[in-house]
Amino acid sequence: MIYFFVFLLFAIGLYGVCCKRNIVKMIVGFTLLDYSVFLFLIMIGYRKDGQAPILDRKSLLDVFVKQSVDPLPQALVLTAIVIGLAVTALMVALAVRIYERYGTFDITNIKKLKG
Amino acid sequence: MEIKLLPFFVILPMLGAFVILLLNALIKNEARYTITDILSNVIVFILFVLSLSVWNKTGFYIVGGWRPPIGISLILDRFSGFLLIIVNLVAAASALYSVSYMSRYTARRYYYALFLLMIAGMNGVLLTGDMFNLFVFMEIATISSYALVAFGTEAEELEASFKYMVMGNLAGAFILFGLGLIYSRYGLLHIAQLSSLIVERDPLVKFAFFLFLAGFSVKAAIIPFHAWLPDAHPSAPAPISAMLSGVLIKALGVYVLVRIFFVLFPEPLVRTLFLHLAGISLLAGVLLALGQMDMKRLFAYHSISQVGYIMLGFGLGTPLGVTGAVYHLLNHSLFKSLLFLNSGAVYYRTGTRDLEKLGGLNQVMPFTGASTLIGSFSIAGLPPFNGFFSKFIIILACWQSGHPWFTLIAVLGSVLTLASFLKVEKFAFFGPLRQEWKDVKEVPVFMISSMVFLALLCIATSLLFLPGLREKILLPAAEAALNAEAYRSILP
Amino acid sequence: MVEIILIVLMSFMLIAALIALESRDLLSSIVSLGAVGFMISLVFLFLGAPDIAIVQVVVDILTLVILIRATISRDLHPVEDIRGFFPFAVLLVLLIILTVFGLETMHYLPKFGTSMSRVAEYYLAHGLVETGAANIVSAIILDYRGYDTLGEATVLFTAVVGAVAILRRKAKQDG
Amino acid sequence: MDKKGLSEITKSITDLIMPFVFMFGLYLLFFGHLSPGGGFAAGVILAGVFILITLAFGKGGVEIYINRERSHLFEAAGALLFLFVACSGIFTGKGFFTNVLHQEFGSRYFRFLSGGNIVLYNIGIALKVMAGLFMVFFILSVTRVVLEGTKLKMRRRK
Repeated sequence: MIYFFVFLLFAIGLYGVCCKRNIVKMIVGFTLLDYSVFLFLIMIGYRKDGQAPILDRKSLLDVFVKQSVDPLPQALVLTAIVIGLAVTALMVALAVRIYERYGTFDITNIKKLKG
Repeated sequence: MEIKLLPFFVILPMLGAFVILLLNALIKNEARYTITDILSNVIVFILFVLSLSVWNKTGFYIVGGWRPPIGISLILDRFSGFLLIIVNLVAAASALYSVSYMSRYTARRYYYALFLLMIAGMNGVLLTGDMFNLFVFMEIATISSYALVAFGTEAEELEASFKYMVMGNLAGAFILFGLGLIYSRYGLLHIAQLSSLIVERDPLVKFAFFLFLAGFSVKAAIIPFHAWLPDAHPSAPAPISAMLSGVLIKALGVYVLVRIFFVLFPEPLVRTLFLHLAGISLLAGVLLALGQMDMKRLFAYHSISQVGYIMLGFGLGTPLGVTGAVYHLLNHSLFKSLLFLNSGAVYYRTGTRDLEKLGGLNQVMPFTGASTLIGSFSIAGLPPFNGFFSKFIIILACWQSGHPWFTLIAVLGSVLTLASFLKVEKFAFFGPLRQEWKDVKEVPVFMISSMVFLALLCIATSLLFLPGLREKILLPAAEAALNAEAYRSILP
Repeated sequence: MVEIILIVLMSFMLIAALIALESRDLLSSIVSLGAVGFMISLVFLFLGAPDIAIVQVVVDILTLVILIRATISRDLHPVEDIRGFFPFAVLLVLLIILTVFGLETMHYLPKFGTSMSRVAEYYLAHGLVETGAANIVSAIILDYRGYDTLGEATVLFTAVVGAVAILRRKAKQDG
Repeated sequence: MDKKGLSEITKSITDLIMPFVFMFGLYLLFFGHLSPGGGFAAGVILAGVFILITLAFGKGGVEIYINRERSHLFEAAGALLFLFVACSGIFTGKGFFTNVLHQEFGSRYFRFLSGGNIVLYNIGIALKVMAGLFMVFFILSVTRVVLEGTKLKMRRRK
C-alpha cells in the first residue's frame, strides 16, 4: 500500500517534466522523478523494524544478519543520487546558456530549430 | 575462460581523459594542444588494436575476485566482441578526423576528455554482465554525448541538446524504475543468473519489460521515441555526429535491446514487437528524410530508418535474418559515419550545410566528393557496395519467414533511400560549380585520410557477402546474439 | 509504528512536491523542492539508511545552491504554465499506462518490510570478515561492487567537464 | 570593510562554523568505513565549505587558493588516485578491484586501516567530488548574463 506514494510522486514528476513551460520547473520535475525512484529502491530493501547495516564491536553477527536492512539497494541509490546530481548540474548549465542565447526560460518560444 | 584484457577497455579511455585534463592544467604553453591530440589518438588506436586482438573470443573477467551474484563481472561473447570492434573502429576514424576539424573550436581538452569518456561508457556497456552497471556506464556515454552535442554553444545546438537531455533523462528514470522492480522480486542483478530466474510472466515482470523497452528504445531512437535524433545529431560537431549515429545508438540502444530482450525475456511476443516497431521506423525515417534540405538532418533521418532495418533483421529471429541484421549493423556504422564526416568536411570548407546553396563541389573537393559517392551508393544499396548485400539478406530472410508486408516495406525503404541520396549527390557534388565556392580547397590531410579509410572499408566489407567469409565473421556473431543459452553458460 | 510516520512524512512530501511545481514564483518552487529533499532524507533515516540520508541532505543542499545561483538574477517574473495540448496528451498516455500496470503490480511486489534477497544475507554475514569495513554499505560500494563506483565517479567527472565546456565564454575560434 | 560578500553577521558566523563543518567532512571521510558516511558525502560537504566561503566573503576570498586551473588539477588528481588504487590489484597480479591492502594486513577490525583500499578510495573520491562541484559552482556564480544593448552576453563578474 505504501508504494502508492512512490507512484504518485513519480506521476507528479512526470507531470512536471511534460507540462511545464519553464526550463527550471522541468529541472524541478526531473529531480522529483529521480527522488521517487530512489525512494522506491530503498523501500524495497526495508525489513520490519530493521536496523542500519552497520556493525559495531558489541553487535552479534547472527542477530545482525536477521535484524538489519538490505544494504544492496542503498549502494545502488548512493550511486544513483550522485548521477542525479551530475545530470542536474549539466541541465542547469544548459539552462543558463539557453537563457543567454534566447533571453527566456520559456520552452515554447525556444523554437529556432526547423521541426 | 578468463580474459585478462577486458578491464583495459574501460581503464584506458578513463585514464586518457584524466591525464589529458591533468596535463592541460599543468602545461600552459601552446604545446599542450599537440600533446592532447597525440595522446588521445594513440589511446584510441591502442583500443582499436586491443579490440581486434579479442575478436572471436568468448570469456569473462571477475572484477575484484567476487563471483557474479556478489560482485560484478565482465562478459565478452562474439556478439559484444563484434560490436566492440565497430565502436573502436569508428572512434579511431573520428579521433583522426577531429585533429584538424576541432581546430575551429576552443577548449580542445574538454572535447577530447568527453570523447574518451564516451568511448569508455560504450565499452563499459558492451562488456558488463550486471544490470545496474550497464545503467551506470550508459549514463557516462549519454552525459558525455549531451555535453558534446552542445559543444559549439550555438542557439540551435543548446536547444537540441536540451531536448535530447529531456528524453534521455526520462529514459534513465524508466530504466532505473524497471531495475528496482526486477530487484525487488529476484534479489540479484547479474543478467545471466536473472535470466534463469525470470520464469513466470506476471504483471510485475510485464511492467519491468515495458519500462526497459521504453527506456532503451529512446536510446535506439526507435519511432515513438525518435524525436531527439533529428535535432541532436546534426547540431553536434561532425566527428561527434559520426560517433552518435554510427555507434552510440547501436552500442547503447540496439545491443542492449537485443541482449536484454533475447536473454531476459526470450519469447515470440518480443520478436513481433521488434518487427512492427522496425517496420514503422523504417518507413517513417525515409519519408521524413525526403523533404529535408539540410545535409546532416537528412542523414539523421536516414539513421532512424537504417536502425529500422537492423531491428527488422533482429525481429525476424531466423538465423539468416539475424546475420543480415549484424551485417547491416556493421555496414551502417561505416557508411553513416563516413557520410557525417563528409558533411563535416563540406561544412568545414563552405560553412554551410544547406543543399540549395551548394553545387558542383566535385571539381574543388575531389576526395570528399569521391568518398561521399561511395557512402551514398552504399547506403542506397547499389549492387557492388556493402549496403546492397546486407539489405538483400534482410529482405531475403523477410521473404523466407513469410512476412510479405515487411519485405515490401524494406524494398520501398531502399528505393526511397536511393532517391534522397541521389538528391544529395545532385545538389551538393554534381552540377555547375557556384561562384562563391570557386576558391574552396580540399580539406586537411587528417580529415581526408579518415574519410578515405572509411570509404575503403565500405568497399572491403562488401566482400563479407561471400559464403566463405560470411560463416567465419558474421555467423558466429549472429549465433551469439540469438542464443541465450550460450550467453548464460559463459559465466553461470 | 514506522509505517504511520512514513505515511505522514510522505503525504507532506507529496504536498510539497505539488507546491514546487505549481507555485508561480521560481524561487519558492526551488525552496519547496529543497523541502521535498529534506523530507526524503528523513524517510531514508526511518528506513534504516543513514548513509543515504547524509548524502541526500548534502546533495539536496547543493542542488538548491546551484538552482538558485542559476536563476536568481534572471527571469523572475511569474510564470504562466501549461504548454498547450500536445504535452498534456503525452503525459495522459504515459500516466494511463503507468497506472494500469502500476496498480496491478502493487500486490505482486513483496509486502513492505519483507525484503528477502539472498545476496544481501551474504553481504551482511561476510562483509566485515572479507573487506574489513564495518559499514556494510561502504563495503559494497567500494569492494564488492567497486566497479560501479568507478563508473559513478566518472559520471560526476563527465558532468563537471561537460558543464564547464558548455559554460565557457568563447566556443568557436573565429567567433 | 569592503562591501564584497554578504553582511557582517554572515561573515562572522561563517568564521565560527566553518572549521566545524570542515572537521565533520574530514570525519566522514576518514571513518567512512566504520560509521555512516563515505567518499561522496565527505566530498560534497568539503565542497560546501568552500562554497560557503565564496558566498560569504565574495569571490576574492577563495580565488587565491582555488581557481579554475587548480580545481582541474585536484579533480584529475583525485580521479587518477582512485583509478591507480583500483588498478593496484592488476599490478600485483590479483585482478582489477581486489582489496590488496586488506588481504595484506587487514587482520584487526574496527581500526582505521582495517578497510585496506577502502580508505584510499574514499580519499580519491572526496578529492574529486570536492574539486569538481566547487568548480561548477564557481563558474555558475562567476558568469552572469548581462544585458548589453539588445544582446545578452555572458560576462565574467569583476
